[in-house]
Amino acid sequence: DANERAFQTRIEADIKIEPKDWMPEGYRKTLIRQISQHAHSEIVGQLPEANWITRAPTLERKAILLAKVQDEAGHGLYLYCAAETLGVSRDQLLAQLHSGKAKYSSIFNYPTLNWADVGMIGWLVDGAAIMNQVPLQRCSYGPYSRAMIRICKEESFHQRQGYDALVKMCLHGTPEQKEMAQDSINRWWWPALMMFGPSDAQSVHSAQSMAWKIKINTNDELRQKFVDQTVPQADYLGLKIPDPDLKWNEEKGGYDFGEIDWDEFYQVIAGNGPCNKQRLSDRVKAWEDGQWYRDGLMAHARKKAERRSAAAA
Amino acid sequence: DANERAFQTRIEADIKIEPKDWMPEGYRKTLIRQISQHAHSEIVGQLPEANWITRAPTLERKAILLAKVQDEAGHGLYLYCAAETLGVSRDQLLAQLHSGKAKYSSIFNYPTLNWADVGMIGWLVDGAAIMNQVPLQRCSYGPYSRAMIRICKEESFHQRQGYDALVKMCLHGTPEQKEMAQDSINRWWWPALMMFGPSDAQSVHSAQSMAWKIKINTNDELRQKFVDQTVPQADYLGLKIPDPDLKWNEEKGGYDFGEIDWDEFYQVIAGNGPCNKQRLSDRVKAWEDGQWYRDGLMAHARKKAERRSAAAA
Amino acid sequence: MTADALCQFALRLGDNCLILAQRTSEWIGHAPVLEEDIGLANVALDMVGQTQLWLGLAGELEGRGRSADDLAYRRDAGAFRNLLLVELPNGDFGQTIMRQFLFDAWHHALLKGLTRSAERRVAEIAEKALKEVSYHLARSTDLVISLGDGTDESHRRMQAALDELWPYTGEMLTQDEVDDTLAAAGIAPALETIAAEWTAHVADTLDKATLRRPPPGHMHRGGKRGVHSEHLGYILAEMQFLQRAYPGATW
Amino acid sequence: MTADALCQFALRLGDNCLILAQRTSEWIGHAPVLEEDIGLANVALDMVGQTQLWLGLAGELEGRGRSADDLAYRRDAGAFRNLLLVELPNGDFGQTIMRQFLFDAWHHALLKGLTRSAERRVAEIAEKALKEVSYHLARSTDLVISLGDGTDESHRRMQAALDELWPYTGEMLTQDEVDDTLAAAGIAPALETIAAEWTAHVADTLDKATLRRPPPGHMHRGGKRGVHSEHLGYILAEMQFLQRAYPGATW
Repeated sequence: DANERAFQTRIEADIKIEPKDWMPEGYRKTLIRQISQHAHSEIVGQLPEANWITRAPTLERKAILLAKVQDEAGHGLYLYCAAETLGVSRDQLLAQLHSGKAKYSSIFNYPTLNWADVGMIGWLVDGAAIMNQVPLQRCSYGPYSRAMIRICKEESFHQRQGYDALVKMCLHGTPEQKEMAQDSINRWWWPALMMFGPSDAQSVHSAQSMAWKIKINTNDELRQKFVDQTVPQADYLGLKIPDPDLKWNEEKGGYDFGEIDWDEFYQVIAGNGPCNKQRLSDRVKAWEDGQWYRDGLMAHARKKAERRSAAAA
Repeated sequence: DANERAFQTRIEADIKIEPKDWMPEGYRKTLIRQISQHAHSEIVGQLPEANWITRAPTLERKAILLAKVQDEAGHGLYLYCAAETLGVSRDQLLAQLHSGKAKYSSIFNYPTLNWADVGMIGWLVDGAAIMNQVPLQRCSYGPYSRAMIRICKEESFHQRQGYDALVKMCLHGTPEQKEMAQDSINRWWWPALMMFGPSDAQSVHSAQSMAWKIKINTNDELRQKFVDQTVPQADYLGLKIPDPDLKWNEEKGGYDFGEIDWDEFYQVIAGNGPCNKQRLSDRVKAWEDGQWYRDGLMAHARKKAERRSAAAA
Repeated sequence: MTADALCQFALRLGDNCLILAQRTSEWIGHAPVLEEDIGLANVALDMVGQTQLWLGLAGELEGRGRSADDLAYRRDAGAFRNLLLVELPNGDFGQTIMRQFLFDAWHHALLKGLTRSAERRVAEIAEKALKEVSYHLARSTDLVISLGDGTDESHRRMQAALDELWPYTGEMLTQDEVDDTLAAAGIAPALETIAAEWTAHVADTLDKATLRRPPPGHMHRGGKRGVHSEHLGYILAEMQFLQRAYPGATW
Repeated sequence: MTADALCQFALRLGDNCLILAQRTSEWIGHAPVLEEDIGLANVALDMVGQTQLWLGLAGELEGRGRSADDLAYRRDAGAFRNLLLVELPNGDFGQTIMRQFLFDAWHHALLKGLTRSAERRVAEIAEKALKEVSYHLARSTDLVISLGDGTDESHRRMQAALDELWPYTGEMLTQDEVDDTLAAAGIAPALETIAAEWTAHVADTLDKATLRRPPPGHMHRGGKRGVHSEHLGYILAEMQFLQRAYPGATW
């Protein structure tokens, strides 16, 4: 088809696709799913982190965490806006999230159980997200690419602050703080690796997404890169990564690591993680409890508009 | 009237009036009000104390407080039962409490702000209550008199445990614990004195109640007795009673003490104490939220009865 | 190894009682009827007593000089060994009663088995606790039946409670290494036996209560080995405040 | 005497910001719209910054070597000096916004006055805070008007919130000895002036919001002198846990 060939030519020439451009239906649908999933992740991702705002151990850490969660909610906003350029409304996307139809990053189905988890999320979870997002700054869809650029700037800052919190605990901390950080990485390491998705062999839609340049690297590529980047950082912290098979491979110039528990991976995606039910019911409750508020604001906006027209008339 | 004269003769002969006996309507009404007010006090009185169960500083103190609150709820039960012998139902009495019509002891409209308050309530509040209740063991109405006997046994135990908790804090405690106890008595002393009601000069219905032997001593008599008994106990604890006019009066063989802030007294009775709204709304919420539970139990009881008759038939 | 396992086991039992007593205590003064303020206080009181016994034993076995109070008030969440079931929010009163029932049915069966423990201290504690827990079980069983077979609304709430809590019932019935070690040593009964008794009693009760047992599904775990839900941290912050704020004070 | 009064005053301002930031933070991730998760986080973040400034000043004046963090994390409830208004439970979102509005109207007027303080450190802090609080006030004023003059339900909820919180507005407008001392020293404005400005702005806003100002009545007091409600203890138990559980750790 001529449209499709022209479209693919633009992609290959690294010319951005913008909202008004023709695009294959599959491209549009895939992007809506991918962008909204990312947006939902920012929204739901507030919960495990906000869980420690009231208990942050210093005023400074409380401020840092408030700023981080605020940023992430903001990222959610950019992403919903980007998705809306593809012909879907935020309310529709939220309805999919609340009904359980739409997915969000599984990592947020794990509980934050101690203060080190807050730093750990910054270091590992944001770190893994960045690994995925940096290449997407070059993705083919203009609004998504620009949202990624804005987000990546802030995300690196968050990662550094998370790592800094762990440096404080691991290198300048008490024995209990070190234990807390070790307990934390014991729980978060494998779920962080799972953030990169199934192995390439199991990954169904990758080829088309890569051709459309809305996926830039394969799951396994990013996962390997993440491990190679992160292991030295863990060594610096003096934390032991909970993988007995982790080993430097001189030949490949990277780390060999153990097999992910794919059973746990699929269970969590299927809704059986420790926090799936709680996360979703918290978001649904916030939405339902807030109906009167949104209705109130809309009613007032209408009244104001009516008064303005009446005054003009 | 012959009935009234016979009734009054029994009273004066210290023969108990029982539910089936003739009694003046005023006697019945006054007793219902007095007994139900006492019952409501036990119920509402759970709240300031239950407020510290989850934060009790040792397992032993947690157990003691749970036992105390349980006892008080039990006292409420005895008293509602005693009131019901006068031809009113518990549900009717609760409806009066929840509507704000019926009163309960104002002391429970004050907040419990630190752990010493728990001991303070045992020592001063239960102490004041006992001062009132011990004579009532001899009151003229049988069911009320017998309820008072049961209650007094347990109440003295509670008072001793409260005082014991304060001995621990004041005589064997850290400076912070002593400060905590002093702060506590600064807030509870005057409200405890207010528990004895208005001064005799302002006390409207006392004469008739005393003739009927449902009030044995005057407000001021009991208040004086309480002060005389309690001041040495405070001295023993090393606590300073917040009354600059407190002074031993050799001539009367008791303490002179300062004027109660009657404005505060009447404000709290009128609903403007620190916790009035909260206490009432907590009780109303418990009642309303529990409607389905009570209905469920009743429905089941009916089903069981129906099945039994059906089986017998 | 057996001593370590027994210490873990005693912590588990003590922490179950402690955290469940905490949750239950939140209802005092707010229950649907006075009889329940009394009933719940009674159950909580029993559980605090059992906490003192089990954590006392754990402290002895641990040999670090920690008392029951030290263990209750000075450990952070990762060191607690209670089941996830007991730390969940109370929900409505139906969920609280359902939780109590599902726990009592296990607790009772386990304590019965423990009265025959090869370890004398365990058998003694179990003997004391069993009397109280037999009463707890009779009470919660009755309530589940009455509310399940009550009104449409009470039935609905009890069913919702059962569906909500069911995924948390697997943890107490599933034997792990600690349980293996103690069963092998004759100190604790094999959880298989307990599970069978639990299943039978629960099925019988649900039947009388006209409640539908949820289908088999995923079971949440982690509490027994210190991986809790996000709820426990808040429970402990409240519970431990005075001891942490006033270290060295006696009360 | 003036130094003591100023220390108390700084504690009051810092504690107001701290406790209100705590309460506000409870909404993050649970607000009615994403824009409010962001908006509330922003307000809370500003208030944490102001907490650091005011409690920092209080610590300096006190001269016992206590930092802002020491004051925030190591005092028990009786030593806190915040208004009762800010420690109340959040209620529904309408009550949270109404509380913020009633507080902002006072806070803004007070900070304006404080920029002219005879005490340089106070004027500097007030200058920084005023920018942020002007924005807070504009935001909360807008929201009160929009929700008051929105739907029947939003109107009802805002009126209920106003009625509920009104008895807690007297405390911030009533001058006590500390306020007297500082007004006399030109360090803080007379509360009469602040009260007049507050009353005017609140009346104007309620009018636009079609809300009915509650009749004069009893006003609750105590927070400014350390006699709080039963709520503050729980807020602190949660907030202070890590510092109390891990004394000597730096984060």
